[in-house]
Amino acid sequence: MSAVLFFIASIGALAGAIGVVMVRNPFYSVLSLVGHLICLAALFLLLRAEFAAAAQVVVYAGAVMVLYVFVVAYIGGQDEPLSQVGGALKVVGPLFALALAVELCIALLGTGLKGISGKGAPYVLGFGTPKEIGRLFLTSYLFPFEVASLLLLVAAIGAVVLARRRRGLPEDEEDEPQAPIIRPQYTGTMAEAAGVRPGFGTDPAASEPQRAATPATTSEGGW
Amino acid sequence: MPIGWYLVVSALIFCIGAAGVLTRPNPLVILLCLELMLNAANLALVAFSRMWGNQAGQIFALVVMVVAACEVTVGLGLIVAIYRRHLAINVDELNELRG
Amino acid sequence: MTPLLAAVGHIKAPHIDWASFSPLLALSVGALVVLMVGLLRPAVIRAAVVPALSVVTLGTSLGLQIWRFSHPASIISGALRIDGLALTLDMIFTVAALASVVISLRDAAPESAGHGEYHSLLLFSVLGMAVLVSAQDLITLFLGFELLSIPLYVMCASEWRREGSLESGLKYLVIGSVGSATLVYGLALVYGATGSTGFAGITHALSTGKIAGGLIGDPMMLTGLALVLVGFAFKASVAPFHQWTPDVYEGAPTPVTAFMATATKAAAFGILLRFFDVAVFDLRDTWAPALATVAAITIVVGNVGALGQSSLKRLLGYSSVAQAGYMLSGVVVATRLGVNATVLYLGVYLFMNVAAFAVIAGAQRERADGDDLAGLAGLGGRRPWLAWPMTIAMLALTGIPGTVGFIGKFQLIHALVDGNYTWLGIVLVIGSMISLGYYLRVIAAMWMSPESAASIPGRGRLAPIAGGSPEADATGVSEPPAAAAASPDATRSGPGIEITLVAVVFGAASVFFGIFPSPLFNLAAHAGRALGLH
Amino acid sequence: MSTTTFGWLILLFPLLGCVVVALGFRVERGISAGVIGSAAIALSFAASVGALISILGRADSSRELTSSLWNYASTVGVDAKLSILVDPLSIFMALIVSGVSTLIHIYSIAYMKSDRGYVRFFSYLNFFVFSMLLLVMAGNFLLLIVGWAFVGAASYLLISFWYRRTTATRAGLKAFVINVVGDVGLVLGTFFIFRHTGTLDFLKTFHAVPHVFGHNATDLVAGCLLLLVGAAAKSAQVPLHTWLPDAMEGPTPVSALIHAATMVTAGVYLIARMHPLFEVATTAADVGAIMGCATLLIAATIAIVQTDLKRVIAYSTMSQIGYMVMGVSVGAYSAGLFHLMTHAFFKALLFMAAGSLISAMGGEQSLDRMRGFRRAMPFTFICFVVGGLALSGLPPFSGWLSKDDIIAYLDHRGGGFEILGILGYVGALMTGIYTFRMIFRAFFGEPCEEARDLAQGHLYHPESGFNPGTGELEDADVGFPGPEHHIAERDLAMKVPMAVLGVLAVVGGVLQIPGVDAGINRFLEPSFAGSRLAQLDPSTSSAWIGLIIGGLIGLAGIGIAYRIWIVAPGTSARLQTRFGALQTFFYNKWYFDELIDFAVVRPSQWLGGFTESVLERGVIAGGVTGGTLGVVRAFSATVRRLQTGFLRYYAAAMLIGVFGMALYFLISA
Amino acid sequence: MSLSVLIWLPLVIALIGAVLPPRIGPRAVFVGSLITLGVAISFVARFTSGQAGLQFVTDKVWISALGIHYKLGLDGLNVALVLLTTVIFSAALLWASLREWDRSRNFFFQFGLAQSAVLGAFCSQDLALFVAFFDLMLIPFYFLSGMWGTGPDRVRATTKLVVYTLIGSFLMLVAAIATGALASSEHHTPITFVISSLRGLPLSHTSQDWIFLCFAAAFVVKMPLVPFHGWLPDGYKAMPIPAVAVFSAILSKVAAYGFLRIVLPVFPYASAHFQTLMLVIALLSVLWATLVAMTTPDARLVVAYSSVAQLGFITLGIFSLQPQGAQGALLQMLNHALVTAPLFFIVAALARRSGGSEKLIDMGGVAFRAPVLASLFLIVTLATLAIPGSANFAGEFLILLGLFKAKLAMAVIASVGVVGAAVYALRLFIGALHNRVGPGVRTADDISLRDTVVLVPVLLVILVLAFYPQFGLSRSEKSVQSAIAPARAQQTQPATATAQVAATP
Repeated sequence: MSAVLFFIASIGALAGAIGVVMVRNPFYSVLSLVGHLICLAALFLLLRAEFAAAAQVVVYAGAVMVLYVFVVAYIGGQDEPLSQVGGALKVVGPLFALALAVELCIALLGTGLKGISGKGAPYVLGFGTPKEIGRLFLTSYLFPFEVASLLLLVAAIGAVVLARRRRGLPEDEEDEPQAPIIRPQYTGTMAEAAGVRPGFGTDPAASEPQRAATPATTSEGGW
Repeated sequence: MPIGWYLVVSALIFCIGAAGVLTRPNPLVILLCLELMLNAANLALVAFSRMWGNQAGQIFALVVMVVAACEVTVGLGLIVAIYRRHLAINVDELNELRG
Repeated sequence: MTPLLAAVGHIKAPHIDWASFSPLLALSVGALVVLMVGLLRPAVIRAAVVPALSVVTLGTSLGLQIWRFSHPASIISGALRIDGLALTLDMIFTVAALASVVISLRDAAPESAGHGEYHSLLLFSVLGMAVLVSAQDLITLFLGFELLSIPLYVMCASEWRREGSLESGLKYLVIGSVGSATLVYGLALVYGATGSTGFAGITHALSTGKIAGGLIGDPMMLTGLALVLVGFAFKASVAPFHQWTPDVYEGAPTPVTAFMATATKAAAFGILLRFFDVAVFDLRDTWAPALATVAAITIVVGNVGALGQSSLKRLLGYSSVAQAGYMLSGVVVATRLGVNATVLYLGVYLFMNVAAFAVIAGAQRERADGDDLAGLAGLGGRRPWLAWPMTIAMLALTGIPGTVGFIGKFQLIHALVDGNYTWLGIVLVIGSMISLGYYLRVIAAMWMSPESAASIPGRGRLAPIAGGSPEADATGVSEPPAAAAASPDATRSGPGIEITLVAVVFGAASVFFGIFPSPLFNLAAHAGRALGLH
Repeated sequence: MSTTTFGWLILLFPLLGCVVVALGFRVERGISAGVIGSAAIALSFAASVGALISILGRADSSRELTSSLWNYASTVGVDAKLSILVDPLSIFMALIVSGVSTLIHIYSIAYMKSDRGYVRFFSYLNFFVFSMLLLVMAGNFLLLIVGWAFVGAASYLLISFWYRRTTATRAGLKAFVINVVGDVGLVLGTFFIFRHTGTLDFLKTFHAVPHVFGHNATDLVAGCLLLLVGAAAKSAQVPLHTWLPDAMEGPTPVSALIHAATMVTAGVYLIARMHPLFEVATTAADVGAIMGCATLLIAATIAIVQTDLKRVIAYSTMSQIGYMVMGVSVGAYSAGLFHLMTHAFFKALLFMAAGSLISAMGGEQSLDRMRGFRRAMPFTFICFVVGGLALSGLPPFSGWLSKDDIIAYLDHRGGGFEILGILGYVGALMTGIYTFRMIFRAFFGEPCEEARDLAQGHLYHPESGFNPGTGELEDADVGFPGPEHHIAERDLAMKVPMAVLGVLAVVGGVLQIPGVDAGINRFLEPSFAGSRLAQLDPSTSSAWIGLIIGGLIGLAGIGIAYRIWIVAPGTSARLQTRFGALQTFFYNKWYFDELIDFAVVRPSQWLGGFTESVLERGVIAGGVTGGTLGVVRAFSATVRRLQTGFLRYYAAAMLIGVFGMALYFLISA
Repeated sequence: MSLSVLIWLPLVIALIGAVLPPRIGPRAVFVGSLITLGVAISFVARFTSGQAGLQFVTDKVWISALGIHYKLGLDGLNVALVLLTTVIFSAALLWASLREWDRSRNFFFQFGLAQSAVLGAFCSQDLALFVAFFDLMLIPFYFLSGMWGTGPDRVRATTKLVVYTLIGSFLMLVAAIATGALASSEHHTPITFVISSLRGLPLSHTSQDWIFLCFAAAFVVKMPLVPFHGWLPDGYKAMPIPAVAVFSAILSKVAAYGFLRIVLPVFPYASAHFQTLMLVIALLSVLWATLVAMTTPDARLVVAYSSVAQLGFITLGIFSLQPQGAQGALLQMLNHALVTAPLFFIVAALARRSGGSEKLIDMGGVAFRAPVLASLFLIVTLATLAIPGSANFAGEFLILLGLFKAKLAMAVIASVGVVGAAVYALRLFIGALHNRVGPGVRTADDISLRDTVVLVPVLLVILVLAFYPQFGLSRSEKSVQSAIAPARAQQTQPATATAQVAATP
């Protein structure tokens, strides 16, 4: 029974993972990940990690993925264009991943640990239950628990700093004047040296009006 | 099922995630792939936890979930900021810094 | 309600040694206070009180670190070990953060990110570093690792008006997350192989061997080690995991780069020392050659990469890669001397790099191309108080006697020779030879070339732009931006007294400790003793 | 005053003279510099005489005196003190050097009067005399080498005295470099000897040599041969002689000083001084004798065909030095030194006369242009003839007694040395020919234009100065004897020294006449006391037989010259067409210059160019420096190209790193 | 008075000079250098000859963790060199203080730093301290050359110079640390870098070999010897005259001194082992540099390459491993310094007359109008070509004698260099002063007073030394013998070993 469940769940998890990678539309990628996470939760359950499984479904597949969906919706979940660079990576990347997988499997299965071929340690009552986990979090792992809370706070601050709405801006026409690094010509920026993408102000004539225009725009914007 | 099988699955998920990071130019999807890699680690942790009969692995897995959430939050915040700056949501076009 | 209380009742909370914990506590409390104060409305509070509070926090923490210096302790269920190594490195983080706070006093980054947020992130990052280097447990380690990284991702991108800043933030985030994922997978394997998340447990498992034949040659353990190594190496900018470094250093706001370059590196090496030289010391015969090879590659790659750069921050990014290679060699030998040398070099590195980055920040205030070599032309004549610290910093990074850099290299090579890694010592000096090619260019630009004609007014203190910072939003119509742009000291301000001060202090320290290095040696020796190596 | 004090004084005066003249260059007007310089040398001569008297008052056995002032470079087993050796040999040399030099100085007072480098000239001249005296007074090898090299330096300065002439500077450089070769030979020779004796001091060395060296010991022979290199370079012996003819670029008094009294005799002195060594290293001595013989013949053949008046005399000097070297090499020390003395007299005389003649010609030195000066310059003519007769070895002139003394000794010594003696006679014949070729061509026959002018009381003035060597316009700025001529007929300061020398050339031989007296021999005896060869004196009768043969041969030489250039004036042209190849060969000085040029100068120039352009620029700057730089740069470019700025590449690099790292750990597992 | 006073005085004076107004600062620095000179003289006067040990020792622990001492001392090896350093620096500073310099306070500060570093290198008796001073002394020259140098390419050239020489120095750093570390581990003693202690702790042969090569790399690059002289032509061309004079005169000597002070006593086995290698390199330098000096069209480079040749001779003397050779080398260090510095000043004076050009082809013919200059130049030229009678010859004589005793054939080949020296020295003299007036010559006035006051004192020293070279020898005799004794013992050991074998049956 558990074997069947294992196979179903793991095939689901792998399929979800592949879906995340292969699907062109980010929206479907997110949905695919949700599927993957739920299958993973099933695997957790098989491994007697009840609390982890629950957290996985509730917090992860639930809350975090919703955030994803919102962002995808915000920036538009269009299909990504065919990339002009990194063509080689499209082929080589998966091959590498495959090689790495083989390597990891050799490492995991080649170990001398006997437990690897067993079904795990004898089941102890309460293993993986919220109560046990909670107790650990308040005793042995009190410090990580507290730090994790700080970490979440940091992430929240970070999100605020990065994505906070700037007041008075029309939503779609936000065009912040950036403070450009106007470099005189031939100062040897790498972009210039590479000749691929001339940076700002490589042409002084072109950059001059832009500079002059910058304060004017800001004052007229009436922010 | 022997623990080894779980570990193999986790290794495969890890590598699928890695392949995704390498092949997808959309930062959103890259973040998703990173989630995959972290989840692979979670699976391994939970499996080991079961193997040793030791709940530290589960604690670790929960911590990793927290971390994953934090990374996602910040990552999405960055993507939004980039979007607001009207820059392409494409890591292949963010290469002013190089050399 | 009652069952819950009952449940809580029979959980015995671990004993907390508040005294030993106080340096960390000060940081976290300070960070929260700074965050809260940053929400207050008056602009002066944000621009002046917040940095002041940050300084107070850091100063308090520093004082507490010094207080606890000779009282090593394991606290909170053995999650942390506050010992000589941790405290020495904590001092480095704190000093780096102090310098960064001072440099960013009038910088664009805190204004666009919001002072409270910016400074609390900085403090949280310091806290993360402190947690990381004190960690005695894989979980704490990972959390510390993330607590130091995530604020930095945000801070890199905090100057969100600049494309480069955002780009660097995203790059750092993605590559950093790949590194984290690798690390955590590696930690999982280590946990799987040893069945323990505590360092003591790992060491015990390695030495006793819970399975037949021991874990010394176990593929799972070793692969886990490899992945962990990659995670740390990424953070320490070790080649081939260094590629984010130049890009992020260049793109990030200069005060953040200064902090990142010095403190992050110290944190990464702190945990490298703890993990490799203590937890998995028994596998030394396996990892040492790998680490040595990686160190050699890093030294060469970092130094040759820096050669043709024109952006100073990028140049210093590559240079930091090279320096990481130097320091890694101290880890390789896995002797007390090696630990001493690495810690010493971390301290030394702090002085040299903060001086250099402070000068860059100053130059950027003055000219928009202050980060560029061409922008430094004629600095010697124009701003000797910036040019001299930069010169000293460059000479020190090269390893010229009379500066701390010489002392640092001396001790590293000593450790290498002593640990039978003389060849790595030779690679180290070959790297130093190559490094002359770019450090001297910086000096030459300052002293030996005339000021370039096209001088561009610097960013100076940016006029508040709506949406750019909370106070602009709050006051609605504050001062007209045009007027701010017109006032001369706003557009073409000097480098600022505080930046000059930082540059001069750290430059002078680079010389002073180069001539009287004994305090540094004592600190490093303290750190070395903490690990109990031979 | 003690003898050694005189010895130091001999050295002090010229040095003082040199310094005083040089330092006072701004205040010395007129001939004051010349007077000071001459007085210094005269004082030195007086000191020499004082030393002579003082040493004659001592017993024979105590006539070798050393005196040292301070440690010069004494360290770790090297005993180099600032010490002089005063013995009959050094006093003899000092007398000749200071005496003849005094006369030359006096001559120069007038001769150089119109030269704008007057002060410099006397300073150099004094320095030269100081150097030469240092050379002969030196009491150890190191000081000998010092004197040796100073002489070379002084000769360089004097040869390129008119330094705006490229020919002069080139000749000076050549002289100096060849002299340095000699110095090096001397140094290395010293090393060979020092290695075994462990001392640089002469007397100690001489005492040690018979004990530490076996007969013809390899190191000693090598050392002596290297000393011979030094001697050859200084005394213009084949093959290191090529500088001497070129040295005629210097003012005529310089030629007189270098080629008569001082510099070139240094080699002879050296061999005589080192006789205890050479007598043990007989092979080296034989080489010296053969070298001398070869030089005397080669130089004589060249002298016969040269047309430059001073060069003829120069080659004759070489030839005569050849006699001396031959003499002192085989053991005829007193004879060789005797010839050295008489040669100093008559050769100085000849040069002075030639200088006078050249002045009259307005700087022209070619014999082809001179003719018939007999009536216009009677005093010069007489001096020239006296010198010529002495040189040719005609009885009863001094040269006759001295030169044939050497040959007589050769014949007497036997053992194959007779061959050298016979060759010496061949040389004597040629000496007669070339000497009187010169006299007959310059003084006899129809007077040339300049001679006619002079006879009428005018002086010929050349239109503008051209360098006779290159034909380029002279740079008149620095001055030459210039349009104002100084000829013996008009300047008492020139006439007096010439007269004195003329007398000495005639009567100088009385010091040593076989069977009558042996003044030189007896005086020098203490210096050669330990010598086996010095005791080997030819009997009076055999000496006289040799003298008579020599006199006859000299006469024959003069006769031949008379036949060719007076009786049948076209003969020389006929001979030239008949022996054209030989004449060209001789005229081109046996192609020694070309040989050296080909074998030494060109290769080193080529090598220099090669080193500079190929090795220096190509290998060092291009290869080593540039190559290293190139590798580093290429590496740098690679690293920076890999830094594409694309996030996904970075991630890929990282995963490759993960893969590699894991692979390594797996393999080591 | 301790040696620290001597070492740090120049730096202190330079710092004082840097705060004085630009008009009097330079002069103050020059006067200060005279004070330093006086201090040096007082040390030389109080120095007791005839003993090998150190005198005026200052010994303090500098870095206790590493066993590094701040140990200074004078013995026969360095006493004369210290005096020499102060003399040459005074001359260079006098030369410099009589001219106008842009940013002059910085200029003189760099000079003071350089002097302190050089004196420190000469006096230090601790390996690590020596290495520190050795590297440090280069840095002021980077600034001097880059900021006040000549030619458009000066920054590149001076970078090349610094990189080249620091490459050697860094290798030496490794070697020095290895010396201390290995000596302590091989003999189980606490780590020390004090040279006298290290002499008592000989390293294993393999360690000595590679350490020797690293030290040698540092020293031969600094001197420089062929083929490690790639920085020389450009570097010398780029430096301002007082800097190049000091660099060529003094800094190259520190390297040669390093052989005597450190390499021979501390690594005797390797010194004997690599004797032939070092001699071949030195010989190659002599011949190569001589050939280039004979051909190069640039007056300054003639002097530069002549230095290379001279340092080749010095190295020959040192690695003859004979007391005479080493003594000669030490004497020659003094002589060469005293000769080469005035030569650079003279080249500058000549270049001023030929419109700034330092090409020989532009010079010539000024001797007549400039008799004093010509006379001074003549004396220097003759000393340069080591005419017997000059102290240079005494040095060369001893060097060749030592070499002759060690390797006869090499002495013979080396003597070719003596002849070559005559050629290039006279070529320079003739080309600059004689022959026709050069096409570039603008003025032919005689030497100016400000050149005279620099040249004449130095020339007087040359002349005095010519009469009394013993000055440079008597103090050093014992120290030199003690310095080379270990290496000599290594050399003779095989011989005695075989002798013992022969004697036992």
